Amino acid sequence: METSLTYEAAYKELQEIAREIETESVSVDVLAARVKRASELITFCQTRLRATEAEVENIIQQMEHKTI
Amino acid sequence: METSLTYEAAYKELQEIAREIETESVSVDVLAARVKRASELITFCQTRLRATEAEVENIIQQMEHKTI
Amino acid sequence: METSLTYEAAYKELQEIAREIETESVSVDVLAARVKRASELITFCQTRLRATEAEVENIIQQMEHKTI
Amino acid sequence: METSLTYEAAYKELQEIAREIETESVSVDVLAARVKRASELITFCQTRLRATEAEVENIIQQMEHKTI
Amino acid sequence: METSLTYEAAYKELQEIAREIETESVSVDVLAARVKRASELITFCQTRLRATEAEVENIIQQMEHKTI
Amino acid sequence: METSLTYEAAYKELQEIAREIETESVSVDVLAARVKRASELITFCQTRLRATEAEVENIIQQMEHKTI
Amino acid sequence: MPYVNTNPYITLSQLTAAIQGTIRNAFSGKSFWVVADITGHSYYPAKGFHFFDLVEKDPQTHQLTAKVQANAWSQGTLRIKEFERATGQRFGNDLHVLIKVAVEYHPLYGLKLSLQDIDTSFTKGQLEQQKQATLLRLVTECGDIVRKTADGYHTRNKSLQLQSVIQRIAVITSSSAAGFGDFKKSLKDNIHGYTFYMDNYFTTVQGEANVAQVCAQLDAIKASGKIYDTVVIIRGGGAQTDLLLFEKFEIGKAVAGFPIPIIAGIGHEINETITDLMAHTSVKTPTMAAEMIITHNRSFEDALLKEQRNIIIRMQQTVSGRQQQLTSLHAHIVNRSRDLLSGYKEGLSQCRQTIPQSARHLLLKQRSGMAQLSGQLLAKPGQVTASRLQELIHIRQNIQSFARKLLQQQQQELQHHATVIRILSPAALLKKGFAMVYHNGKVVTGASSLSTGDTITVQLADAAVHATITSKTIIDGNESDI
Repeated sequence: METSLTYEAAYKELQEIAREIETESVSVDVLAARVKRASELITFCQTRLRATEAEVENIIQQMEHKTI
Repeated sequence: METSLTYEAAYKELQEIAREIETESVSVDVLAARVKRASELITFCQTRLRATEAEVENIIQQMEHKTI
Repeated sequence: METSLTYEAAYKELQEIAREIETESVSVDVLAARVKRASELITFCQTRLRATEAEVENIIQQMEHKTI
Repeated sequence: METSLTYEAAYKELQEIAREIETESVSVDVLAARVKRASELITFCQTRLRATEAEVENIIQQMEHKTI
Repeated sequence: METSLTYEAAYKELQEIAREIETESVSVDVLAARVKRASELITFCQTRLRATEAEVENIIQQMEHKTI
Repeated sequence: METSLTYEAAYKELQEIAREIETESVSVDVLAARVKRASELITFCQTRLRATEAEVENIIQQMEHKTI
Repeated sequence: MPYVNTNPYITLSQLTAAIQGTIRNAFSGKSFWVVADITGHSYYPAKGFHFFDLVEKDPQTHQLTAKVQANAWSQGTLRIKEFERATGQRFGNDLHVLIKVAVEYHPLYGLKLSLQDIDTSFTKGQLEQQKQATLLRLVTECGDIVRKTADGYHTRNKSLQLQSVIQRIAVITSSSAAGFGDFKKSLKDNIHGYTFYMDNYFTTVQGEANVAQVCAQLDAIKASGKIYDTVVIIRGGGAQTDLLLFEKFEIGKAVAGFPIPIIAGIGHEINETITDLMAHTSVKTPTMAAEMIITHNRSFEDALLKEQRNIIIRMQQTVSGRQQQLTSLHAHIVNRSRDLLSGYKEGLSQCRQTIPQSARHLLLKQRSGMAQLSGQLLAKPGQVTASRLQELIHIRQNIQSFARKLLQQQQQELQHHATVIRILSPAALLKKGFAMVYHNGKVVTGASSLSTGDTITVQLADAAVHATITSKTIIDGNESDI
């Protein structure tokens, strides 16, 4: 996951995903991917809200490994 | 079935077949072939949909475990 | 009967013959030949139709077994 | 009688003769000859008609036997 | 009487004679000759007519035998 | 009387004489001669007429006998 | 020369007693509302005494025009405490006040004014005037960052958007302040477990003199190069008074134009300071500032969770909607295929019915046509010959009758001629009594050639007689003319 991801960007992306799904402009083909992405974004935000800076860094590292 | 087929493309083709049959623009000569194709597409779409459903369900489970 | 004959072509020819006979634009000289041809075409079409019907029904059955 | 004579041609000629006699535009000199020709044509047509009828009926019978 | 005489020609001549006598354009000198000629022509025509009649009747008889 | 005289010519001369007498252009001197000539001509004509009459009547009789 | 006291005298105590007596006579039992400034103030908390001077200055020259020592004993001190609570302003130097005083004289301590009451409203009005002046100055001098609006003041700092999550916080406070402790504890102990990163920028947050210090710390925050989500200003707690620092123009200006949203948690209950008005957000206490930050973050998390729920619900709806679509499409294709086939069947069976029918009909029609034709042919020739025969008979009749007629007519004409000729013949005339007269062998038609004595022959019907003319009479009448 991008290291530069901000809460704002994450939330915006989340809203975008919600909107896409709502307007059914998201295809079944990417539906799971979108949900996964939403899950990651939420996890990212929640972790970041609570974790120490070092922990956040660690999570970001892990996320990057996963998503690539 | 084609490996590169997407749900969206499959659904579109399915709709096209339905429309053809609806407008009686499909002849007896190709009807069986069309229905067969439709059957394959439906199977494909359903498989995809179920996979997506399972995947989504899985992600949702994970999310809920985390957030509660 | 011609091997390359399609249902569509056969049915079209059949309708043409029916129309000719109905409008009495066919002479007595060729009437028997026309009726014979019509009979052949009907046989052909029916065979085709039954085959298609069976095939389609079979596909539909399979589909329903799968989806239920 | 001519071998190449068709029902159509015969019928047409017959109508012509009937019209001539009807309008009395046929002279007494050829009347007998005309009536003779007409008689021949009628015989020809009737023969043809019966043959065709039999043939057509036969085909129809076969059709009905097949389809029932 | 002339062998090449036709009913048509005979009848025409007859009409001519009748017209001449009627309009009194025939002289007494030739009247007897004309009437004689007329008598001959009438006989000729009658003979012809009867012959034709008989012939036609014969053909019709044959036809009726055939068709009934 | 002239052997070559025809009824027509005789009758014509008779008419001429009658006209002359009626118009009084003939003197009593020649009247007698004219009356004489006329009388002769009448006799001639009547003879002829009767002969013709007899002949025609004869032909007619024959005609009627034939056709009835 | 020995000093000789020639002037009568009294002792100082006698004098002071006299003064005291006079003053007592003049002022005893009276008190006065006096407007004055306070200087030289000192407070003895142990005894609860205030000592200060009341002065009056010339408005133009600022020269002292009057000065009297004053004090406040227990009663006055009580009033002062009430005043401080009500105004949020510490009783002290440079305060312009309206106080009620009694005039006292003590032989030992001199003339003193004893504070009996202090007018809270007067000072409040004073402070308010100062505050309004400062605000006006901010609006006029710093128009780019401060604007007056219908419901208060809008500043650049207010227009800044708070980050969705406030985590990196710069705190301007006094290290020893109790409020700072409360703030830190509140953040640390938040029930949601949120993490915060805090940098402290310590300063003295009391006393008007420390304006420069506070401004310097704000500059330090800016200069730090760190990214902060917010700057929190917390006053050190303690007394509710001494807020004048935060009413200062310089701080107001710095706060209004600050590039990071400022949360003011100055800690007061009475009214908002200029700092409060200029800051992005203002709360009453440091603890409330911490709570506000936590609530802010919580609302973000709530929004996240709401989106998550939305996404889950919509996702499930989408999947089930797709499932329905697919099912209905499936049913549709199946039904339509069957319909199509039965339609084709129908068409075929119709062809199968109509073709034999039509063929039979066609043959039947041909047959009836043939019958009609042959009927015509059978009937008509007889009619033709019969009519010809009729014609012949007719013509024969014509010839017969007209030949007879012609002969008859000829006969009549001939008869006619014969009659005429017979009537006009000379013999017939003579028989009727006419006679012909001959002279010299010629028939005489007139008398002109005849003369008396001429011999004439008269021809009668049956004989000729000869006669001589004896006389001649000319007839001029026409009586016997025919």
